[in-house]
Amino acid sequence: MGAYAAASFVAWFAAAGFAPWMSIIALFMASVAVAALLAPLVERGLLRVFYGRDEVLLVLVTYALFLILEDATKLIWGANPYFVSAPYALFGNVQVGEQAYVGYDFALVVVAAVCGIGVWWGLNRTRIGKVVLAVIHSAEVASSMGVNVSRVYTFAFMFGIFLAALGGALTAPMISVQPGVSVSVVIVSFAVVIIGGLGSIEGAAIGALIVGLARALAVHTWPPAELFSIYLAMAIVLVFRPEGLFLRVKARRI
Amino acid sequence: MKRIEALLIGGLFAAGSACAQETFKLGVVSFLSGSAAESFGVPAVNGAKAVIEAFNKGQAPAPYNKVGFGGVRIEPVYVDENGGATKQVQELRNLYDRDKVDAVVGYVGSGDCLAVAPVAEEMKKFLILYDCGTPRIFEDGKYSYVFRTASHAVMDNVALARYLKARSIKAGSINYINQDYAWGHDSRNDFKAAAAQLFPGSKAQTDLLPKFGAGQYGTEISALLAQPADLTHTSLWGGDLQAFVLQAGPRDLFKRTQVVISAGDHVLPGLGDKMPDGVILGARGAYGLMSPKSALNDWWWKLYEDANKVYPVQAPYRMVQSLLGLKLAVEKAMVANGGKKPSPEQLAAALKGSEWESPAGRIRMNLADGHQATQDTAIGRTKYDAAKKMVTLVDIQRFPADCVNPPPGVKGEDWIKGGFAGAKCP
Amino acid sequence: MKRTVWFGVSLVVIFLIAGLLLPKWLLFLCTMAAANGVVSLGIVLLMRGGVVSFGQGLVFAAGGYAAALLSNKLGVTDALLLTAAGGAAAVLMTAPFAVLLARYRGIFFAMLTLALSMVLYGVLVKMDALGGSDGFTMSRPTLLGMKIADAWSGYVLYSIAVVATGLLSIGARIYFDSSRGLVSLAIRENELRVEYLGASVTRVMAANFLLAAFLGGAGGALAIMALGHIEPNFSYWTTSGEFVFVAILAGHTGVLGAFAASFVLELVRSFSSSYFPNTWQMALGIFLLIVIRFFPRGLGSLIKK
Amino acid sequence: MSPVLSAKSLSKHFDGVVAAEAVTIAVAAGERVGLIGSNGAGKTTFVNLITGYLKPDAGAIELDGRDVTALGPREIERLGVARSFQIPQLCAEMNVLDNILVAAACGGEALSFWQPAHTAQTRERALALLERFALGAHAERRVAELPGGIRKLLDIAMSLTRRPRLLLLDEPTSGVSVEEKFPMMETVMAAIAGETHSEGTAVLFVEHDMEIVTRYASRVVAFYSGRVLADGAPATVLADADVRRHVTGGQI
Repeated sequence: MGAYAAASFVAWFAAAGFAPWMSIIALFMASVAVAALLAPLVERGLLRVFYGRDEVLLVLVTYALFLILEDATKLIWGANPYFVSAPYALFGNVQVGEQAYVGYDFALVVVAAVCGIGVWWGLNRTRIGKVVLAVIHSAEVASSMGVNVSRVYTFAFMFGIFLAALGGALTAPMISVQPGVSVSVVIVSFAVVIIGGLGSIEGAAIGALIVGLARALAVHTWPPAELFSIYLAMAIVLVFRPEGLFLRVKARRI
Repeated sequence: MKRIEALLIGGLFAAGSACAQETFKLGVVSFLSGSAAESFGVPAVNGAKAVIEAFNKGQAPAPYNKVGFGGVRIEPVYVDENGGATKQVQELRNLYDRDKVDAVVGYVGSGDCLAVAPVAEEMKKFLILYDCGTPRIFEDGKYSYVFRTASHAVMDNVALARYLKARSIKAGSINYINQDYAWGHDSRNDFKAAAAQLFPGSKAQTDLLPKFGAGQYGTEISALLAQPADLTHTSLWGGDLQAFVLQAGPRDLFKRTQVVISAGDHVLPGLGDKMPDGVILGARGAYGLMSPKSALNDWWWKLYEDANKVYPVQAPYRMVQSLLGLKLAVEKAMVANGGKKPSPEQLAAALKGSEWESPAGRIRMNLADGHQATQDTAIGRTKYDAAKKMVTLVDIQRFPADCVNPPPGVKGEDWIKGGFAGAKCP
Repeated sequence: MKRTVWFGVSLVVIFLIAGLLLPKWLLFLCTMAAANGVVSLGIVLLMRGGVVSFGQGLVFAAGGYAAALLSNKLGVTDALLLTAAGGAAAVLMTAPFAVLLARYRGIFFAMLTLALSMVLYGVLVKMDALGGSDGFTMSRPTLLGMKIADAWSGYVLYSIAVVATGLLSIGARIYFDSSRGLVSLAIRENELRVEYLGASVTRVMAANFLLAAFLGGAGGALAIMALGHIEPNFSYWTTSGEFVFVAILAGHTGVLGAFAASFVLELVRSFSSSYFPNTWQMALGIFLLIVIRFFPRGLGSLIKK
Repeated sequence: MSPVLSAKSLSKHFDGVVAAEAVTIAVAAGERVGLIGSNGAGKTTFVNLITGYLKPDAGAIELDGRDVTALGPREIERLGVARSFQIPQLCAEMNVLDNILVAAACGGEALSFWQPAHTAQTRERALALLERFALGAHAERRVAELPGGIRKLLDIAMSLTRRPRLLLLDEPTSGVSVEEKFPMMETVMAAIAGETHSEGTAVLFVEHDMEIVTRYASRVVAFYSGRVLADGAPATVLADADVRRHVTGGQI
């Protein structure tokens, strides 16, 4: 959804005659638009009913949402491909040894790092962050202390959607945006979160690195394994750390 | 024609469809969603819609000018091929049993083709595979109700190798990047075997197999640039090929190696100036910019372009050639049985071993005992025409069917390894 | 227990008779519903122990490929034998993980099973000997040595599926009512106490996993015999996702719920693709949401209430 | 006859906190031992060590003369040690009768794949046990709907299904109203008497309420910061100066 929105926003910006570098702003605005539109609709309308229920139900609900959004994007944007090439050429090329790289890839790494640190800082170092963490730990206690839990849920979900849409928007310039791009992301995001351990930002960062490196390693050393390198990495981590790498210690129950 | 459904608690039973007046119900199955929709599915279905409408109005040029099929109006039923072979087998049974279609034309994915062919055979219903390329359909099995009106994928890579040989392009070392599924493996093996025949001593270097629908090729491009070869062969197509070109272009991969694409014409309209010049590519037949000059082709080109505002590429071409073949077969069968709608057996007998003209040249059903078509093909080089703001194909070389297709009864791979025995080339 | 057996057998007989009246496409749809239903029954069995497998495609594919290879390569073509062989193959393939998986709970159990099924998917796509990503076709099975005539193939495959899933369902019902079944339910609610009461939670969960694997493998064999073609997609996460959906829809109380839910899903899938060719995924998605929203306890609870 | 339970200089430390230090206690069949001590004195730790939930840093545990220090909760339970929980650990969605049937099944030999859990025989034996705990009327009720006291009783009843040789009750009367305390203990002690082995089950119960301890314990062990402060007849231990200062705080 983020990628498609980015395609439209960059096109509108270009049509309105903005300078090419403005297309980066278009990407961010596209993500905000998706978050603002989609998040309240989905969270209030649907997910609210399932809070506190078995988490497997939530996985199924999001799977159903995935099916619906897949066709929704097709109805809105049609089946033909979109190219969002303006931002891609903005950062020129970089010669590293005899390999030529596109500046955009490095910019992407920087943006990812900034987002990661930003979210970490937001959660652990600001008042709102503390409130969100409190709600995650136990909603009842937080609400008894006067926290409007439902608004925190909506805000947290919207921010999550914004980051996901931003991911789509930033990838859009590198690929041809068309039906079917979304399938591969689902499993990779599962793998990253599970390897990293639920609810831990450092975990997600490390998880993403592991998944990325596993894939790259497979491509360079043993190409046939590329297909299931991610799942192998996920299985191996789960075998040794059943709760993922960074999960918080659980209190003893008796 | 109204369709009645009663939703019972126990299950949903569809009453038979009452048809007001005699129509030829035609099932059309192709990708309407998923990653193959944009490149193969939707363009082919748009082509089918345009042609069927023209048939029903009797506006097609002779010898296809009768209304519908032999006077009988065509009623198409469109089904989405996305969802895996299991779903396609169920959908095919529903088409034949529930929707009572007289014939089905469809299937792009080779997995789907392999799955549905035996089902049509078991149900003794008429099926035309219009697009999938795996040679295994008729090499591993024998069918009397199943036909394929497009040549299989062996010819694309053979023609590619012959084009390089004819232009004596250096092929001392070759890198490969193909999608990690049957189509990718077969194309890589065919080209490797052909290269071994035509360029003895050429060395295969990096051999990459990214996941189907990967979309992110940063790592692969770095691997290709780490050991640049004279030639880089790929059978990537659709969104994956577009992403690969978008990511490899700025990194000068196309300048440091001669990239060769076995089925790449369908991405040209979309990529436009982002497609580098000098890339050698095929289109699995003489399609689009490489199609031969003919009245039929001009009519088809205008019909498709008016309806869809983009010129037709390989997918709609393969759909139209299958519908033209079907039309002639139906009309031939109706002549034989006194004007009645032909049974699957009569249709099969009429199509078997037949030949007909199509916008992409002559289609001859001369392989696999008259069930597998062969056709001419062509290879060209990309050149961006700034004036017309579109990518054109130059230095086009045509290859007659007999030069690039194995003779009847010989498996594709054995034919290549056997040094193209019996190939008749100009 | 006698009552369960009699009830089950009479139900099978009723379905066999009903099969004679159904149109061919509905017959095939019921056969697939039965084959997929028994895989979901395996997940229901696991859900009674408090875990949900998101990788049941692993055993579904294992059973299917085993049956297909036995039939094509070794000439074993008897349908009932292949069904049992499919189940056994699935058990053999998952045996090494059973004890390991028995220690996982909640989303981590789901994810590990998902990861394992996707590893199998990757391996199957890779193995050209097994037809790679296109898979391969399987000749029609025989029944007790007799070849099945074309005209009757639909009905015979339907009855094989009904008889096989009938027997497996009776077995499942007996297992649910057994003391081990009751202890599984107890583990679902308080595994600490069960361990304290002297039962090995890990061994019970491992046994549950292997039983579910057998059901899944048998389902895979039945499906491939009806379809005639097998491909790595059997083990893809979307296939496993549908099995879980059917299990959730069925609820963990009844055995019949799994087959009713599977039948409903097959119906919706088949009609949504012919009525909404462009948006069948959305139709399926909306249907899933409605069911999860209004039948949280699943169809089984409806019947039980 | 060798003691049912003998703990030899058990010690357990949690990063600095001394949970148990050189604890040596022997319990014979038929004894009723009350474990008293302020919160964090090491009572529950001692129970968790005996049942194998925690492994001691040093020392050994013997049941009927057999060293069980290394065994887990399940193996120890099979040797005839059962425990109830301070917070009742029950299966809330199931009814009372099913909870007892689960306890009976878990303790049995091998769990059968096809023997039905509900047979005339198993139901009758379970109902008998419930009657002894005055829970017969609640047999079909869902545990989630039961009041605290009833849940406590059920928790203890479940630990008695296997006729254990050693029964550990973790604060049986905590969370139970003052009027119900004594009737409950009467029921529990009567039930234990009815269910016991030939020589009688040894019972260890952790308790804060000194009236309960004095009435039902034949012997009292007082804990303070992981050590055994005093071990003897209830009257002498409660009169001991250290015990009054650290444990009872001059309550009596």
